Amino acid sequence: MIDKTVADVPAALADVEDGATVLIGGFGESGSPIELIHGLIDQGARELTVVSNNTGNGHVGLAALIQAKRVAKMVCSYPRSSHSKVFPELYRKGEIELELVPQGTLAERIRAGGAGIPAFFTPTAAGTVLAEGKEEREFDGRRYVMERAIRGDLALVRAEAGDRFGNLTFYKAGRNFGPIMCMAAKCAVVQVRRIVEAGELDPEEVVTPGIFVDRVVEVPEPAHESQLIAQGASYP
Amino acid sequence: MIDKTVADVPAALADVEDGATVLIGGFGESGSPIELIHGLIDQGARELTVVSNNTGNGHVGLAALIQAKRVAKMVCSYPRSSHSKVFPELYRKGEIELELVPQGTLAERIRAGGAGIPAFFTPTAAGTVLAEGKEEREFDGRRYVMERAIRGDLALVRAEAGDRFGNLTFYKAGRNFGPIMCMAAKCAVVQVRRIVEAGELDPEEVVTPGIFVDRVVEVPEPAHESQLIAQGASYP
Amino acid sequence: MTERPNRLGLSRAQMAWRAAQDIPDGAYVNLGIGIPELVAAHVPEGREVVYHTENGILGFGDAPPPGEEDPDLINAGKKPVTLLPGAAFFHHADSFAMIRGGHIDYCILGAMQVAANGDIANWSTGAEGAIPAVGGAMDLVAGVRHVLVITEHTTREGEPKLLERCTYPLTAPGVVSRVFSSFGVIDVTPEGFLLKEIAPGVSLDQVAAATAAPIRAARDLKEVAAPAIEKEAAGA
Amino acid sequence: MTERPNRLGLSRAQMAWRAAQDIPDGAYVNLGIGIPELVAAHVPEGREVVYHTENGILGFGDAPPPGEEDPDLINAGKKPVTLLPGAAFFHHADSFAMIRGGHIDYCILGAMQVAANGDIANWSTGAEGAIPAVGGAMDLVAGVRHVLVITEHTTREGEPKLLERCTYPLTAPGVVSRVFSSFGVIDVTPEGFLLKEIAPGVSLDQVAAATAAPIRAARDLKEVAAPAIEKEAAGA
Repeated sequence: MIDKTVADVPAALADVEDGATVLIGGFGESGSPIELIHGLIDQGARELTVVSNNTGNGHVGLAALIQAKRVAKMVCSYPRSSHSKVFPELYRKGEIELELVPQGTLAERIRAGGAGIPAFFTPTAAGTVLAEGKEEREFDGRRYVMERAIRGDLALVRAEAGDRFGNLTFYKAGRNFGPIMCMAAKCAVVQVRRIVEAGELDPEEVVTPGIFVDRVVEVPEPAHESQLIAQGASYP
Repeated sequence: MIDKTVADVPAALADVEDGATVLIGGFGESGSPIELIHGLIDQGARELTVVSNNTGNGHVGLAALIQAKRVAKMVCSYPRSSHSKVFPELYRKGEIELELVPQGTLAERIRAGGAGIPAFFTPTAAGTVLAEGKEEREFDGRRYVMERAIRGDLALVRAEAGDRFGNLTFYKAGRNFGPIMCMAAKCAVVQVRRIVEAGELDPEEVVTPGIFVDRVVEVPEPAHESQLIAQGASYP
Repeated sequence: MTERPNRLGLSRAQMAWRAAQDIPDGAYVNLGIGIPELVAAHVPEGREVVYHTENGILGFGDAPPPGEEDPDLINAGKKPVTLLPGAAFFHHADSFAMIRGGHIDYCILGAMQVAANGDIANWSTGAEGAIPAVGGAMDLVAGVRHVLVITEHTTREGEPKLLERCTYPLTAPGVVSRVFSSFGVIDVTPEGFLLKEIAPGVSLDQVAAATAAPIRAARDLKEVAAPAIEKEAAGA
Repeated sequence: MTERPNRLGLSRAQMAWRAAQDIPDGAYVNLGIGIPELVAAHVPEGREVVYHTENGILGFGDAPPPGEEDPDLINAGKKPVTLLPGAAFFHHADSFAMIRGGHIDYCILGAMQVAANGDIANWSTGAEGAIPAVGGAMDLVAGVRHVLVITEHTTREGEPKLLERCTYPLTAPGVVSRVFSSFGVIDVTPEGFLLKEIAPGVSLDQVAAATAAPIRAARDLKEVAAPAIEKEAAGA
């Protein structure tokens, strides 16, 4: 019998290796799988390449992972924000590498990784410094940049409901990078608010079919990053 | 006020021009927008390029459009089937052009057209006759073929429910090419079984957001192609 | 973000009001962070506009009442929003397919610099030691049909922001069609900047002096008809 | 599709049975049209397999009782199916992302020819005047992790189907890992065909004579342990 549900966060992350590429969902705190990120801190893997839209806030979640010096390289579109202190400090000291990618190109590269497309052309960034060193090419009189797919060893994603097959629904704009990151990772680990029985999710309303998901762990009351930050929390 | 609903099929198709590229949804009869296709026959546009997975069956729907000599070129993956007589006959006589595209490449080219990606690389067809004349390229030791996006002037799609914004849900596997064809057409015309009030569709369950849709026409009881064929029907 | 003292020309709210007059009924619009966010409040009555945000919502509305914020219902500026009837959620690759694929009609953005050839710089000053961050800016300006800029006519230090050529790293070349500045409405034409409307109390000489590129006055130059608008709340 | 009279070796149902033994618990599987469709009925009890069909379903089951067919609930062979708990619908681009992206574990296909280097030809004889049709065949063999073939060992006319090199146009080069033929189980190895199991009543000489390429017998060559299976209904 197929059963992708796992008992708890440590069981979901026991085998992460040093040097892994980790796709982490979320747009700021929205959709951020904060319990899984904390689980990854506990698990201890190092020298990670993390692909995520931002670099975390305060001293919890992704910022805490970076602060714990587990991340060698960030691939993201927007590495600073009002509550983001950890990444900028390490970056200025030269202790973390940054690959800056326009947000839509980041999303498309991840989707391409999941869809077996090794490279594609996009108008985004053509004629800018972010296209430097990349192949540019004209189609029908317009310039485009060739971008390569991104794949991850691991994806950490937050969703709403999941079943034993790994079928997922999401919650509002928390969906953001979740579905495409599940597609693009060798092992997609998803924290859901509710594990439901097989058949409970309407096949019409499944957002991410279970084929893209490897492990589902229930976290009924995920923490809100902004609340933790307001409380001055840090992890661990 | 935004209102993409139109009164009837003729109103939805009044402005189709000769020479248009028309994306027609459906996988065989599943999801085939048969009333819209018949409307296009009535409307009279000629010299069409039709992009659709198949070439129709019997003498109704897409087969009837081809039989009426409105189609100069078919772009499809599987132009023959047990009930497909019209296309093979015209093709053998040299009266219709065929661009044969592997099914997944067809889907991806249409999706690329909708997503602003002019070209991408795929492993499908590399090293086969269907890659002849196309650019091939190696990434990480594997050969890929460069494929160009497909865009349409018009898409004809069948969906389940639609609202005045053009938001859509689909019915079972009738979904197939519908969502991506809506994305890739300048004017996406959709026949739905039910027009619903704005707000009636759960924002989580909208499959095609209205931004990809231009016209919605209600056809409460769409004909089943296979039933028409069993009855020996032909159109017009 | 408070209003500058003794400012010349239009207030921030008046700039937003003027930009809002250009948004037609039925448009799909993406509003940038800052002054552009004020535009929604000034769209003329009777026009229905659908707002898109990069993080996966179409059809959102104003901020919710205090206490009803949902961290998973936010815009790209990470501010809480509400949903309007007809809204839809989607993942990041679909969201940027809307942008890159030309489905969004208007984006209204702030800018550091706009050049007479339509180049825009709004993501980086190129300064040493700054944390580079691009977000969705490059995707928006490369993909959206009409790129409109709202900006003070000069920097806080009085330096021109409308230039012959941008000195900061580009967001995209040749994409801006119109600028709503504190001094008026400026079109980007093949012959460079064209002043279409001038702010009350501002002279042509003042416009020319504050613009580091030739700027012609339109033959039918008008005064901006902006109403007196109460100063918006700081940081609105 | 009826059984050949006086056939040598395994029946169609026995070939399907033998292939089914290779499908592990939890596998995602795409079954081609014809003999491969019979595989599902023979997967050993206790193993749960999720079936994928190109037209946008994961998790479908057997045909429905007569009268309960739904033209929008069909497989890629356009035959009616039912849904199992945990099923999901998705559009064509997502469906082929599953295929091309390596998410499907096994595809089991018929073939016209298989070569000792793993090349497969199963879409066209290259004959003049034939209507070319490829469907999803090229996407499947290029994208799915394990490509398995079920085929009679020779054509109806007794011509070998296992060859040194294919003479028909390729579906893809070098992708087949194992063939279940009426004469046994043949692996494609770097050294060519390797007979792992032989059908009861078939001699090594008969296999060699019916194979147009060198075929070695495995050191641990076994007899196929296929049970006597009642002949399946014609055209099942």
